[in-house]
Amino acid sequence: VYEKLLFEVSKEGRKAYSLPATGVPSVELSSAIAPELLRKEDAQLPELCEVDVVRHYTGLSNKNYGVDTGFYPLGSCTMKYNPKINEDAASVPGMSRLHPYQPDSTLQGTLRMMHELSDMLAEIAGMDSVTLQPAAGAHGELLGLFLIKAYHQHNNDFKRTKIIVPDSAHGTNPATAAVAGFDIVEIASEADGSVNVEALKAALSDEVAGFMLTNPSTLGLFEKSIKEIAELVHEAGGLLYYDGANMNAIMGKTRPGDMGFDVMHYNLHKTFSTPHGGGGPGAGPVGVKKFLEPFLPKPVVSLKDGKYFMDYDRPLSIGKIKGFYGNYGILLRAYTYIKTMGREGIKEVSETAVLNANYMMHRLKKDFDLPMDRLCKHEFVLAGVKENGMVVSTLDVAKRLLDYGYHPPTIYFPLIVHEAIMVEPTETESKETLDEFCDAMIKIAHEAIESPELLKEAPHNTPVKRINEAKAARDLILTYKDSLKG
Amino acid sequence: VYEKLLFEVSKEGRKAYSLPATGVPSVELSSAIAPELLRKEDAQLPELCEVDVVRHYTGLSNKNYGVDTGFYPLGSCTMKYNPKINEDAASVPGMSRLHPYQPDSTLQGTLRMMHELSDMLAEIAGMDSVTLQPAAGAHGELLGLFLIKAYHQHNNDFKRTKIIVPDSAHGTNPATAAVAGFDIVEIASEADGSVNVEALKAALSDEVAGFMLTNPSTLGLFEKSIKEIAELVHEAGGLLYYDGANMNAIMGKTRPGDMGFDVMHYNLHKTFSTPHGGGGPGAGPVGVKKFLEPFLPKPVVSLKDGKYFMDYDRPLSIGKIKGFYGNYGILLRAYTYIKTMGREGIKEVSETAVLNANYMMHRLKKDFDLPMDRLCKHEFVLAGVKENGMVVSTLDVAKRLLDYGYHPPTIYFPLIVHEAIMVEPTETESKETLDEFCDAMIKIAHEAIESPELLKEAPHNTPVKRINEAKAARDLILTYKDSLKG
Amino acid sequence: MHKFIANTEQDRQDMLKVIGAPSMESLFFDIPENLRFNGELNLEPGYSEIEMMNQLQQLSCLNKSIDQLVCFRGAGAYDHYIPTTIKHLAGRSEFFTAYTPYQPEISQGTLQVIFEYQSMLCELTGMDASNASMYDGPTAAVEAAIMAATIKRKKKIVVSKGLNPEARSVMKTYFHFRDFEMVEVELENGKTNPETLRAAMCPNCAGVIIQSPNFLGMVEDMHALGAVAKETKSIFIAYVDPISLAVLETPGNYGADIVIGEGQGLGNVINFGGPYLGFLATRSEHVRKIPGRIVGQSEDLDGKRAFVLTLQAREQHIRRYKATSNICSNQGLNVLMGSIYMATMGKEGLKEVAKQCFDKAQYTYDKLIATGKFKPAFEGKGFFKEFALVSDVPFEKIDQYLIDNGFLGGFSLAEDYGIEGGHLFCVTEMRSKAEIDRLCSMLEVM
Amino acid sequence: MHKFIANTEQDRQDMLKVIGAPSMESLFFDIPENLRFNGELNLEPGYSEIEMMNQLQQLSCLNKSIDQLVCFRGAGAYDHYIPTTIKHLAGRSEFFTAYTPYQPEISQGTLQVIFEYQSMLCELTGMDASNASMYDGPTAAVEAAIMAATIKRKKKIVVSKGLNPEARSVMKTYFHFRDFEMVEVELENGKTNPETLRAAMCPNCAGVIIQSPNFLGMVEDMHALGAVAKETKSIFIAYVDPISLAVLETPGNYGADIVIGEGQGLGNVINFGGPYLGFLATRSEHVRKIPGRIVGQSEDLDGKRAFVLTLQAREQHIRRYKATSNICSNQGLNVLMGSIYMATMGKEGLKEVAKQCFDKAQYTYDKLIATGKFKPAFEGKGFFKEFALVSDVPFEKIDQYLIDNGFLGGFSLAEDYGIEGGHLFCVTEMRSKAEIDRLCSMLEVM
Repeated sequence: VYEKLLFEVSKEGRKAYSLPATGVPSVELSSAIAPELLRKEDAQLPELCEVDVVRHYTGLSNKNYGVDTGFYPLGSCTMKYNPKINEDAASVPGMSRLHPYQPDSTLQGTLRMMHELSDMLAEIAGMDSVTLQPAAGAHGELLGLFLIKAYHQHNNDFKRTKIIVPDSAHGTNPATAAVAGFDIVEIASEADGSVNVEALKAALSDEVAGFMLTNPSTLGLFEKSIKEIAELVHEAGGLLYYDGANMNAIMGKTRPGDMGFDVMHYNLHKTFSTPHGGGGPGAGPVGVKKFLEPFLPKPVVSLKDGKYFMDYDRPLSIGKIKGFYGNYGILLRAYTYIKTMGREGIKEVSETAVLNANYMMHRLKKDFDLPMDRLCKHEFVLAGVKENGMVVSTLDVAKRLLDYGYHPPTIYFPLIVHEAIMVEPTETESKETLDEFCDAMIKIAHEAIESPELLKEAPHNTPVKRINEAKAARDLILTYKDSLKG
Repeated sequence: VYEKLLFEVSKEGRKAYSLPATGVPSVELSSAIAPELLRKEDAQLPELCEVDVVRHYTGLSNKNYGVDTGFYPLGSCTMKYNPKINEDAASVPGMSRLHPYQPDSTLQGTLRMMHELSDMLAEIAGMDSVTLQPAAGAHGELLGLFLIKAYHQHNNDFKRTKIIVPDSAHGTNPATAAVAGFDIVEIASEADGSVNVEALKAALSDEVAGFMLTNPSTLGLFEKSIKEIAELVHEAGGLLYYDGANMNAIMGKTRPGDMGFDVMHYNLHKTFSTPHGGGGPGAGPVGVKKFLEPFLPKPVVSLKDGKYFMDYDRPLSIGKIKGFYGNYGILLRAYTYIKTMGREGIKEVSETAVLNANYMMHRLKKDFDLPMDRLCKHEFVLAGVKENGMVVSTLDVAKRLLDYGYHPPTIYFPLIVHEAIMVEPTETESKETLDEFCDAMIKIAHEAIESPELLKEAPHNTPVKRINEAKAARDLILTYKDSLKG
Repeated sequence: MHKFIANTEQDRQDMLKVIGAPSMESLFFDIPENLRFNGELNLEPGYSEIEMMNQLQQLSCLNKSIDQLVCFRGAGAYDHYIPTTIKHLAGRSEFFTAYTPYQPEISQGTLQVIFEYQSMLCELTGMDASNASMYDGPTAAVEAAIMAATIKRKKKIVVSKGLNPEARSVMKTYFHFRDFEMVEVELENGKTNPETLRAAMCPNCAGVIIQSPNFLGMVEDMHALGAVAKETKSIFIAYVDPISLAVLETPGNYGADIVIGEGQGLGNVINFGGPYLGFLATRSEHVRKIPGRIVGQSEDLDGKRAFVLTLQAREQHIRRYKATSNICSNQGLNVLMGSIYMATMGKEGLKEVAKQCFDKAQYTYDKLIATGKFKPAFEGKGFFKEFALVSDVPFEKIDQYLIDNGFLGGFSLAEDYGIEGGHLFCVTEMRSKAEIDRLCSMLEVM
Repeated sequence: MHKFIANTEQDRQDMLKVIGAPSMESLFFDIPENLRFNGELNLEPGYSEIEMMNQLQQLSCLNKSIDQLVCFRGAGAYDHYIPTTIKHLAGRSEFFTAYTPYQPEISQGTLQVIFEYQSMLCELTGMDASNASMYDGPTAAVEAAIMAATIKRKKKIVVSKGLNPEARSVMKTYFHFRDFEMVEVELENGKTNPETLRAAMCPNCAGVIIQSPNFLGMVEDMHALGAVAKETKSIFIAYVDPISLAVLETPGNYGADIVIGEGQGLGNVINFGGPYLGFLATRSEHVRKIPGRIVGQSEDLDGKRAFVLTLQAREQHIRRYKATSNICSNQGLNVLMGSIYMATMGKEGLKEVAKQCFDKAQYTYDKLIATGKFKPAFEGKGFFKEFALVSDVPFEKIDQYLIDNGFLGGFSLAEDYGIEGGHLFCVTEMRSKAEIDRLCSMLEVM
């Protein structure tokens, strides 16, 4: 296993770059810029030759696990396979070597792509209009709440300072509401993760700006009362926000717009197959109903007389929420995905994602606690190994799965399920893969009883063993320089 | 570790491809082609979906070791780093999406590249003319011997049926001479691997067509008597062939053309940094002195009135030895390499390759037998671990190196050195890499004495352990179908 | 079945049997009937790979890329050199198909890359700690402003108009909804005057944001401006071009408390504006106030060096509405590309890039003025790689003329800075002398 | 120092000290002084990456690629569809920067790829064993001929003129120097007549090579031709298009002893003619006569399945001048690409490709004749993806007209087959109906 830091490979005088001779006269920096504004000591960047750089990152990649390595049933993250054609699409030079401030006349292909993508996303979710500007899901949420606020403010309704969030929600929901300047009202969910309608009623008032929800819920169950919820929220003068995290369950089967949601975000890096990139970049377009359209951020890609243009003439727009126009490279990938899946394929995605989840749930429920034993959607939540008397935790199960060559499911989320194990297989995995994973899970459940120490000490076969996270937070070694001090 | 065969992942009904609808009418094959000429049973190719294909080959790649993984000091193979820009060069669409039968007028860029590459190769080796047609080193050798034969035949000298080859030569030399229809005269080398001039004199006669040699020799030593040898061969009416395998030692320092060689091949996949591809493709251009030029294979890229063209009008040409014009994709990479290294860089390559080899030789000679302790060129040959009483073989040392994360050197070649270990570091490796490898070698030399079983049972950390090669040759399981029979 | 969907018809049947469901349809019976979507989505049938790549080629033909237009435009998005190593290494699928490194034992690749990125970013900026990246420069500016507001418990931020207009416009949106106040300080002769800044300061001010080199290309007097911020006990936030830091004084040395900026120039494709690489670094005392992910070094059970996400207690998935920010992703792939860039260019290479930018910008400036079509917008040549010129010829006329002749010229300064006929030119190391000369002679004969 | 050379000046000095050499120059003192090259090589100074990529772009602008010319030309090099998987997977550097798998413990990737390739190739051809590939189709033909000669201990090979002219010309060169004899059999109505073949046979004949579909696109009567070879106890060698084998009878079923051909169409870039993927497969009884590498399945010490190069005793590095061939490399990367192709297309995909080629060729044939510019060169439509037409208009005129209008038309049959005005058109699955229709209407109005 490769063990070095860049700085430990570095040696003075090595180089991995080559630049042409400038051709122009060399000018003293100090002839134009005051000496006190010039750097005195060189930044100690590493010095390597090309082969060092290549072996370093190749070696590091081998210590990583991606979807291309194997099964990644990480609940709520929709780790589906990322088609290779998406990457090819994103690297067509004429589509990517574009400056963001080129005149519209030189961008007709790109603007058309963006226009078309907005339309396709709107159609899939039953919304009226979509902006592509947000850079991530959380960013989309934030925009959504800005839009809700803008709408109320436009109606001179300034007392709506509260956002209702269920306690089963993703952490981003309350965090976003806070960043958007709202007060948060958290309502307890039913034991099955669904909205407690009575609690909602109690929370609703003329101070409520909106209610954030995902459907299916974070437990992977479809919110049956959604129509009633929408009516309640709307009657109270609030708007309903849809967190698109779980959209992979419903495409072509039901639409947030039809359920009564007013505003929503999409996670292109989940539902629409763009790679997660080890943490990003993602993209979080936001869809709205007609009445919110005037508030969308600037610019909007519009079409007039057969020409696409960046429309900045939007008097009610909330302004910009990101530099330029969104994570364009990601948009290109999602565009390619929707086009290659097509009408039928998009529906098949959700059907298969749900089939796979229900199949696994049935295979696993004998050996793991299944708090909600009923039809699930694209994911389901287990509550730890059955009858183990808490010797073995969900964390131990997860770490042991590493030894079997799998990325573990999401653990300890949602918070409302004890020892939660949240499994989302996605549609891209075959029955064989699901079966092999279930076999491993069941084997681990048996190991939990027969040899719990195997789990407690797991993982055994990974590049590093369990890591002392407390030490990291205590020592705070955040740079190579820090590490030299220690 | 990934363990499956494609056929074991396959399942009926899966697909990893997508094709457009034809758009044209479907025609019954049997309407045009006699039914007995149509296939009755489908070829049982595997059926997978895209994620299966991707994980399969990703998993297999992780069971391979390449130069990008680590140090690869494989003697006589010149496993230098393969610059990434070479790969980019080879995938410029306007340079690679070309049909070989396009008119010259649509190929001016490509023909110019080939013309320039020939000239650069000729300059580096001191030859007058270079053809790019041969697909590999052995193919270049074959062409070289064809040219020698054509030359003698052209002179109506039909009795020259013999080729002299030293016993230290690469196996391809005698094999090629046989394939070219020559009788082989093998002459014993001196103990230091150099040509036994007396033996050569004895072998020379008017039946000798030529003498094949590499310089530096396969022991990595410069053949001091090369001028005398050239004169002897030429006096006897023979031609002198240069095997370019060891050219990485001499670029910018001495030239085969100046030594008196008449014809030679280059290994673009060794000296000129094109990747070895797990066994190929390579490219083996052949350079000749002026008097052999008329015999070069057709077509020759020529320049007239500022236009490049494929010249087929070569009455003395031996004809073609390969479809089309050579391994063009490899040529593009080598062209890029020579251009990016440039005049100075090319010389520095050989200087550094020789420096690295001598440095390692000095570091290792205490613990390993060094039969020829003197200035070496780009590689050197050890004769096994010192004083081990043959408990531990060179094979054991090689296998143990795998545990330390290295590709072993070439072993048991050249044949004239007992328990040979042939080390070629190349210029792309740093002193640190050489030192770490030497440390491992020395540690293994100690292990050989202290715990020889560690070496006998090595490797311990590889995806598979030592493989039963005899069983493979006995069972002859050459296809998946065969494996099902067993 | 589709190539991205693994299960065959037979699999479906077998699985339904295990589940005990009569049909695929029945898996959706929990959706109330009136909510079921029974129609067909108004999308086209799926494209094959051949059709899809043709479609993209056709779209690209409707664009003119900067392979066709020699690019002298910057203004926040730069045509810098991208070493060949980046594509080959960042394209390794173990990196780009991985999730956030929540399982550190199988994510040491991603984690070490971030740790090294943090280390190099701190080297460049002279700060102590960096996060694992932000969406882009403008949103990093917002996060820095909020961070300052949190530290100082005040709601007002003073911003030089030298800050990228995109960043200011994004800040305005966020500030509006957060009830934060943003005060803009006018430029004088293309730079922020410390006296004018001082006049804008007030006790309620949490922080000051100054960009240097500023949007107009001028290197600001960061020592003097920082001193003003210090006097008023405000957080001094520097928005910088990381390439420039190879030759310009480190923010650490001129007293910046938080350093932010757009890292696209570090090996990231220009990509029509995204995804890019926002960065944010700060001093030790503020490390717990940093938004987003941070990687720390620790040890595994065997005492072996290992890396983990640390200080997660600040983050939204733990702290929920009390988090320092709602940001949840980082620009992982862009960090990777930026890191490979810095590792490839190294200490000397980055200096050489910066010096080439400077030399070529100086050369182009003189040459463009010599064409007779432009005069300087400001006094002095204290710029790094961008500079502003003014022409009497209408901007659109020059712009279209250059496009017709294969150039993407300067960025118009009319809208954001009210400089009619103002062009902001950018000259990176990518521009050869021949290209510069061609641009100038083209303008000369216009 | 150069970026591809690791050692610094300091390293050099340190290493020279260890060696005990006074200078770099002294490392070359073993070269006699009169042989030392003291001048400067007549090469340019090294190009930077930016300059190199610019140079390649400039060269490419002097070409017209088949992205600019819609390709209706085949004749041994084909514009078949290349699935996106190939580039991404074959580009993994553990594959392409590896050497020949002589250390099997760390080469199971390469070895298993070859084993699977052998398996799939045998499925397609109906043979028992395949080698790990040859340089290309033409050299595979030579190797097959030599193999037949070795098996039969005879020196004459009968070859149909339907065999690719490149292959025949390469064979002629080899045969000349080996004193082998090659007899060519004329075609009749575009095909090999079994009676004519029989007339060419003699007791001294080692083998017969027939290409089907032949160079002119026609599917040969391989049963009848094979029967002629059998009658005369000759080795029957079939030269086939692997794509066609998805729908055409397997060589195994019509009695071929050796099957060879060009595998470029299996996912390999057209690349101006190389590197390509020659293949060679045969029946069990001849396995020890196969040239080149072969991979076999075995076990490791733990009994785990593992793969190794086997039957190496045939090869040059062991057997030296008694080897079956001097071939030493295989086309490893091309094998990998071919394998990924077959794995991606699979059983159904390859059939679909073949059927699309057939349907589109049939359609184009009719349409081209309908333009009035062409008439059939031969009777019948028994072709697979290529067909010959004849025109009264001079070939060069049509060819240039099509190039000017963005098409690469048919291959001229004048030189190799004496058919003046003869065009060999090729239509693969890549050609859309729209492209075909455009070609035809273009010719119609010519």
